[in-house]
Amino acid sequence: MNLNDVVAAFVTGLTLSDVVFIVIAGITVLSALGVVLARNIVHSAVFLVITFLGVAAVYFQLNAGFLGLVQIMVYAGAISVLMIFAIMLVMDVEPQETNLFNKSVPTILTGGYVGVLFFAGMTGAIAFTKWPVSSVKAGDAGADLLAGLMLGKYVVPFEVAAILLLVAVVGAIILARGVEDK
Amino acid sequence: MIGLSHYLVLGTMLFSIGLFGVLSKRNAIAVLMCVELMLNAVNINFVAIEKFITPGTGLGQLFAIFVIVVAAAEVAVGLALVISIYRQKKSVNLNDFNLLKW
Amino acid sequence: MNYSLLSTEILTCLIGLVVLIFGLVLPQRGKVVVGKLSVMALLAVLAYAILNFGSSETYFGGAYLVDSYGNFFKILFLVAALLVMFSAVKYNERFEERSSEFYALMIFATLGMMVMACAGDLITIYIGLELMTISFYILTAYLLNDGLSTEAGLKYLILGAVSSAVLLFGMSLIYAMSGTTVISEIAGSMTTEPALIAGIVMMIAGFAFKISAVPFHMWAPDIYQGAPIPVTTYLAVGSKAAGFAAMARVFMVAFPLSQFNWSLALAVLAALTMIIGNLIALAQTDVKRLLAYSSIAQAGYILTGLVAANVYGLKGVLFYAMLYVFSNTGAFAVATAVEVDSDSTAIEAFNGLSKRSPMLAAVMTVCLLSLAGIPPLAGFVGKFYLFSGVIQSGYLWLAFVGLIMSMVSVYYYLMVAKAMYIGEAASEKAVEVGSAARFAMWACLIGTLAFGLYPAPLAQMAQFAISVFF
Amino acid sequence: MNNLPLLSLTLFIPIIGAIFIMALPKDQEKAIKYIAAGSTFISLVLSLIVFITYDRSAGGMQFIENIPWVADLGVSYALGVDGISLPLLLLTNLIGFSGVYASWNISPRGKEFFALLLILITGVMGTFVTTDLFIFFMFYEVVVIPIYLMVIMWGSTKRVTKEYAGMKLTIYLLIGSAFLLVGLIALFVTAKGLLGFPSMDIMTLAGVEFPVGFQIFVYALMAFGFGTLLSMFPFHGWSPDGYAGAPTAVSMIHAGVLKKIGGYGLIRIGLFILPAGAKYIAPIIVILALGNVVYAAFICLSQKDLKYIVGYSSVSHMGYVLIGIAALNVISINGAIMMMFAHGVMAALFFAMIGNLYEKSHTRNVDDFGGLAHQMPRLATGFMLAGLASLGLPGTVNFIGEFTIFVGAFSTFKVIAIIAITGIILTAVYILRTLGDVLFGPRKEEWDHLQDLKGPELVPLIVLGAAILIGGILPFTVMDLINSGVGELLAHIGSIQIGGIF
Amino acid sequence: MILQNVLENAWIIPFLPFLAFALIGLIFHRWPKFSTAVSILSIAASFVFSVMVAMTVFSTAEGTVYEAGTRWLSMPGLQVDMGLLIDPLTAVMLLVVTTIALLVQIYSIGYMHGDPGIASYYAYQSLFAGSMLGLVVSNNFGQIFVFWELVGICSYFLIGFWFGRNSAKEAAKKAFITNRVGDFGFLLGILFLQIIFGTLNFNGLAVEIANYTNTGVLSMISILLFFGPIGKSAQFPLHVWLPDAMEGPTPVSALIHAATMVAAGVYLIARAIFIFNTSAEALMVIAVVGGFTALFAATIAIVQNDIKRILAFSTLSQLGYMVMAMGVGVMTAGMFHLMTHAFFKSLLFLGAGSVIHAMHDEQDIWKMGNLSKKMPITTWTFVIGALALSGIPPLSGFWSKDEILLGAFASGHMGLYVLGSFVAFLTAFYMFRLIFVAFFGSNTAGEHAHESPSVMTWPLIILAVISVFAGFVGSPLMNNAFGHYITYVGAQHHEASVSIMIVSAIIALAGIVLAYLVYQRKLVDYEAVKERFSGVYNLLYNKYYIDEFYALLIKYFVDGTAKVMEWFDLHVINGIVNGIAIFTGRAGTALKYTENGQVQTYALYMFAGIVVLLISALCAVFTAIA
Repeated sequence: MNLNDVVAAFVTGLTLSDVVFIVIAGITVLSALGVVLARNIVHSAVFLVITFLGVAAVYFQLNAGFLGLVQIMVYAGAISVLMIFAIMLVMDVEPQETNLFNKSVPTILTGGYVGVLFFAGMTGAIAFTKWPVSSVKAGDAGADLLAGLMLGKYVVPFEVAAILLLVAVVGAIILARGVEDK
Repeated sequence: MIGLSHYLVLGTMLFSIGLFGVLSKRNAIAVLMCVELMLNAVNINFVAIEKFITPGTGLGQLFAIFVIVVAAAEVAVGLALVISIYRQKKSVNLNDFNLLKW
Repeated sequence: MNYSLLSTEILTCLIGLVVLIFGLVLPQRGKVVVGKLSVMALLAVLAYAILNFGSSETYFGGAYLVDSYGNFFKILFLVAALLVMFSAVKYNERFEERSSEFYALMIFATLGMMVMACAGDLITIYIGLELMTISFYILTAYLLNDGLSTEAGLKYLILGAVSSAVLLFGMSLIYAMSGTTVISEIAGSMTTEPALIAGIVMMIAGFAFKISAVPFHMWAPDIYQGAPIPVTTYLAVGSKAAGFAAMARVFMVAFPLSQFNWSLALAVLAALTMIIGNLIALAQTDVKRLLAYSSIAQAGYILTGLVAANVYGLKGVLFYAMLYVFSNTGAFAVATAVEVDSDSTAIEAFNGLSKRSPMLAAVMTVCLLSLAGIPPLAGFVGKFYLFSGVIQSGYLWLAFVGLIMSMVSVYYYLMVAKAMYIGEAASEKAVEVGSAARFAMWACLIGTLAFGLYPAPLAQMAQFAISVFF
Repeated sequence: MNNLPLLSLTLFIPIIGAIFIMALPKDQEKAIKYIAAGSTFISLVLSLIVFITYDRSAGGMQFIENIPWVADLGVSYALGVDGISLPLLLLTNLIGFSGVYASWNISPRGKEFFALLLILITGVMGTFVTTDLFIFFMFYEVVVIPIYLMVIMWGSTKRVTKEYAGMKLTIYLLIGSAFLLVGLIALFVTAKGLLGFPSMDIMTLAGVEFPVGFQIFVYALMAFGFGTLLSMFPFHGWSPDGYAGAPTAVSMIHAGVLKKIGGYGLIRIGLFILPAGAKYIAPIIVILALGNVVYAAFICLSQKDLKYIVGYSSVSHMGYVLIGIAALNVISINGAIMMMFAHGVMAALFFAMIGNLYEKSHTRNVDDFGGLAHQMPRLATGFMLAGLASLGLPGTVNFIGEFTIFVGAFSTFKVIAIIAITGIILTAVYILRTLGDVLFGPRKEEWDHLQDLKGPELVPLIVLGAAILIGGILPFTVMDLINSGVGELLAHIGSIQIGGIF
Repeated sequence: MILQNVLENAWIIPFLPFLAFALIGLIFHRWPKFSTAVSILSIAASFVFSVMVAMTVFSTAEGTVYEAGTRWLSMPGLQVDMGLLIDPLTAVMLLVVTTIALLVQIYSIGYMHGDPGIASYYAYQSLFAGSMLGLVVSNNFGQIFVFWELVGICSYFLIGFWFGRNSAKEAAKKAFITNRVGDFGFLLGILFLQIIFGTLNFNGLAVEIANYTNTGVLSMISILLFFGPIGKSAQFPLHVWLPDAMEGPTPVSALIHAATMVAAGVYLIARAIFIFNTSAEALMVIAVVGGFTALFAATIAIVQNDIKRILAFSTLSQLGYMVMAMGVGVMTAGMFHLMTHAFFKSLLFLGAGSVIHAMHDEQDIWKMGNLSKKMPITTWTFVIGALALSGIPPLSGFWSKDEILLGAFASGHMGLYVLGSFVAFLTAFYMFRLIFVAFFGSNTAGEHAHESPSVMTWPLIILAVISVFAGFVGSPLMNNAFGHYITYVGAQHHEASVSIMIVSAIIALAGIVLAYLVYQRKLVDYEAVKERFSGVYNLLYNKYYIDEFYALLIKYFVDGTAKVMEWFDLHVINGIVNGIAIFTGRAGTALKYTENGQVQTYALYMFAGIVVLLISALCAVFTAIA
């Protein structure tokens, strides 16, 4: 399937799930853009939450319900809150100028250019690839399956991830607490 | 007919947006947000790929979960860093952090 | 299945936890003791790892591999960690009550590296890598009231996170094309699909960031300069070696060259890395930063071994990685001592070092020359292996670039030597060095000389280690 | 009688001396000197024993030692000497021994100086006694760094700063060696392909039939690498500045033997392993060598600093060596090796004298001197001897070298040889001018305070002077030896017919 | 025992002086007396030996020839021996050299008395004699070249013996370098011989050349070889060193001019005559050069005022005679003249030395005068020498010079004959100009002069005697015994013709008479003549400005080139090297500023890298697919 077919698929009949996907995808992308473009960091944070929720919705649509929940809990829940806290802690200027673009315009332009190039190249790669799609139709891979993997084949990463979180916590505490300057 | 490639394109799009943000935003926290965007994009890839290529193995989701865990940890450390640097420089503006250069 | 072979990792992990816990409960005095104890324990682990060098086992359906290759790197990481800790004892005093956490984080970083080296699965690689990296984010910013350190930490975090995102994107595409994340199984389903190529390219980028190859090197100088010197040392020798360990395994096992000639891409990166690293190093005036650029260049040399992707090349990679631990740590150990002494690592701080403490000057000179690849020091033998491999696989031009640049590098290494030998010292009193640091320096000196004069044993180890690929 | 590893002893006794010296405390100036002198003396004696007991009728490699070192690189700690390397080994020890005495009054930091000096001597010796490519290259590069340190620590700043001189010398030689190393590695890898097993043994490699194109390529690299070391025009820039900046002993060893490693390498490695390449490149080398001889000789005419004069003159003399090597016949190569020996002794003596004079008068400018023969007759004798040797006077060993080279080169390329021979006139001119202006002419009062050579200062004059005269009056003592070696060489590469391509 | 087989042990002749040199140099140099004794004893022994050798050689009718050699420098394709070739030629040369060397050394006892450097003086003397003797007995070109150069360096040391004087320093340098120029050609000639014939041994070459036909090559070789004599025997373009060579002590001048240095060149031609004879062109060149030198030098000698200079130029012109003789094919005559000239020229120089000694280093003849009263022995021996030189029968010079003129005449070189005769006239003139002015002049400067000590006068007397009688051995009266013996390759002798003898005798007398009229009777005001032809006079007085020309050549050509090359080396070659270095450094500094501290710039570079890699890789793939 190549890009033309993609376009064609849009003009020809769209199933409901397709429409849903398009809607979700649209929301997600737009909110993501919002994150980037908003001049107020708080707005960005809000957009970010929306994006996370959109991604969660995508998961649901991909029959990854458990993951969707995790996404909502961890991202939309924990991380976003964390961000907001941080923002509150470091807010001292006018909210309107809290989230401006980089000073140097060339950086922004080249950055945009690079981003577009990346997108173009990657899309091309994706479009021209024959994906080894499997015909098997499987239902929602539930938490039990993942649990089995985590405690079975992937126990090492699992344990290491635990250590990683510990490290992160300790580190975050140390860094955030800081030391009294002498 | 929505297929794998659409999801991947979506992922790529999010990734690129996040990438653009990382390159262009001034506020350290915003940059962290954009990093999160990129990671989410990757997660979309994983989940979609599992759905379409290795259904029922849970591999992609597993990967995604690990990514989420790591992302959380990273955000925690990152924000701690931001706070700590803010404590010193009274600023979260990346343009101001250039003591180290050349 | 014989899980005893995992005990290296498990012990390391336990030591880390113990240090952490005791660090919380014990008073200030005790923490120092904890640090010392942890070092001793690590020594035991190292001994254990060396004893079990030969044994190998595959765990969890290839998700985790304990083989001679992994063991080699485990030993390497432990040696590096120990040398760094020894050389840093005096320096760490400035961490006061946080010193035990410092040790803990170092140990966890080591664990992450081990996992990377032994990982047989993309997920495992990723997690190990992140454990290592996140530990390093924290360690880099560990000088809390030092603006440079924190800034370095933030920069490292942002760039590191981005790079791991890139790596992940690549992994996702690989996973998509092969339907598996187990490295050894990926090889089977290799095609020349664009997406796969894109995946490989992005994985190259991801790893290239870890090993700080041009153009993904930009973070290294700043972070190396900003971070506490021990961390810098460990970043330079450990994190880089880990990157190579994982990268080599992935590319040698998962991506047969016949499918997509990634070695050409790597060759270009390697050439750029050697050239730019050395050229910029010429213009440095701060030894720490100079060593940062030099370590970028070194990464370029090691990368050539991977470009060669043959026996000599990979042997070179392992050999060089190991001797790099000794040489680079030696140089940094001296730099540490000097910074402790004069709170500066500017070249001027090294003036007249040979008069103040000849031993330090000697160690510095020898180690730097080894990095430059001057015989009879280890660096020469390493380069010989690397470039034998490179030429064998037909990249003559790369050999030219590498050797000429390594001769150019002599210039800035000798600049340091010059300062030490004819510079006018500010003070005549000797730089005081703790016994631990002294031990570390001797170890580095002897290692550098021994591997150069009698490379056979290390070469055989490397040979045995890479036998898993051929 | 080979049960005793003579070569290893010769090689490592200086190192042992160096270790002892490092162990000694700084203030033991005397002990340090004695150790240095003693160890070099032992090496000298040992190498003399080797020189005498070498079986010239048998020829070939003798005093062989061989210990496998790095299996997968085919490296083995292999020592051995033949007619080509033995004279140079002797030369090294002669100069090393006199070098110690020439720097008898070195200060400050005599400890470091003598330690480095001994390491340097070992490094140079190693290149001559080993028969293993890897070890050869190892020793070759070992010497570069000590020299740098010695130049910047004890060197002198005149037209250029010693830092500049040292760095220029070091980087120049290292860049040259980089090309060399590429060549060696390519050689090694290709040989491994052809042999099926890795080997660094020169003789084994010499047995390999490399494709001609490859030979040319690698020999070109070597010609550049070794040529740089041999200060082949136009890559000679390091040499005058380097010698000018270096302390006496370093100038002696550098001009005396270190340079010769280039010529030795070209013969031992270039000719043995890559005869076809050598044949192809020879004409180019000869043209450049012409540059050395005439161009450098002319420059000598306009120099005022004694060290620069000798520096450029050594460039000029190396031209003869290159011509001898490039002429590719038994006579010319004999001559080349003899010339290397001869020039080594001569240059060392010259630098020893200059160093001594500079140490006392703190100037090296010809115009400052005059009539020194009044105050310092012994020094004048030394200068005279070196000068006459340098202009190839019969009775000095240099004549033997030059004459032989001329005969050899003349049979291969007439015109070039003729142009090269004009060098003897130019040499006479600048040498006699310099000596005349320094030693002769009216007495100058300002130098009346200068002490003539005495005590240790005489050792270089005696040792090197004796070598010059003995070699010149009884040439067969050395030449037969060389010939035995070169005979082997030519027998080995007999396949290519003699002479460059014309 | 030695006496039995003299020839086998003839190597002792050169060896002894070398031994003396070594002994003095290493041991005796602290004790001048010892040194003197050692040196003189050694040369005396050599002299005795030479006599014995000569006796042995001439014992047979045609003269015995002995050759031997020991391997010195040898390798496949090149063999240089240290050898002995004893034949009449050698024998004569040995006699001449040892005799004069001995006398000169004895004479020096007086002349050098009180000089601080006596020891080294005698050391050099011994070395000089030894080298010359070694050259004489050589049996191959390699050996000859070796001793040839040694002779050169000895002259360097002796001319520059009083190195305190800048003039001496310069003269010595000039002598050696000028010789080097000659040796350059000589060496080339030797190399050609080696390459073409594969041997340097005279007998070997004689055989080879006998059946070698390419005369072109032979002419080239001959002319190249002739460069050597041009330098050593101070023939025309390279004569400049000889007049300056008198900066050395006068005995040294005697030695150089008579026995050792300059004789070597002529001897070489004689030795290698078998090569020169193969090429008429070469012989012609030699003859012309010789003749020209003879005339050229004689003209200069007329106007010189320095007693030693006059003698020096006369030597030049006499050497011209000898070379010319070789050229016109009467080698024997050349050698004959070499011998006789050796005796009377050394006599003249020693006499001059005695005068200078007496006049306290005054050398200008116009500041002398009327010495005949004060120092009779010197005067009369000097006159004898002058007569011999001028070729007044029956003194030795007459016979030898006559042989040469005869040769030139008989071999049809009419021009050279006339030239030679004219030179003979000039010779007589300037010699007696010298004598009349210096010894019989009215100038009373020589009042306080006094006769030299006997150690100096005896050699004069001995030499005077020899100068008188030495000629007879070669004279028709003894039907050219000399010529018969010396022949190296067949007799070259023309029937003596009385007419020529008479002519040359008359010419010589004419010269003397003219000198007498002008300088004694003062019939002509020579000052006026000088004024009249001041142009010519200056030209002659300044030796045709040849030295000045060479000086300019060196200054502007040689040193100029040197300066240019130095500039090139400093600014081009070093410039390039430094340029590369600087460029590298600058590049580093420039690249350094990409690290601008902005984390986002870093990220930008990263992604730029990724994108480039990605797109190029994809392009590669797509092209591969398409």
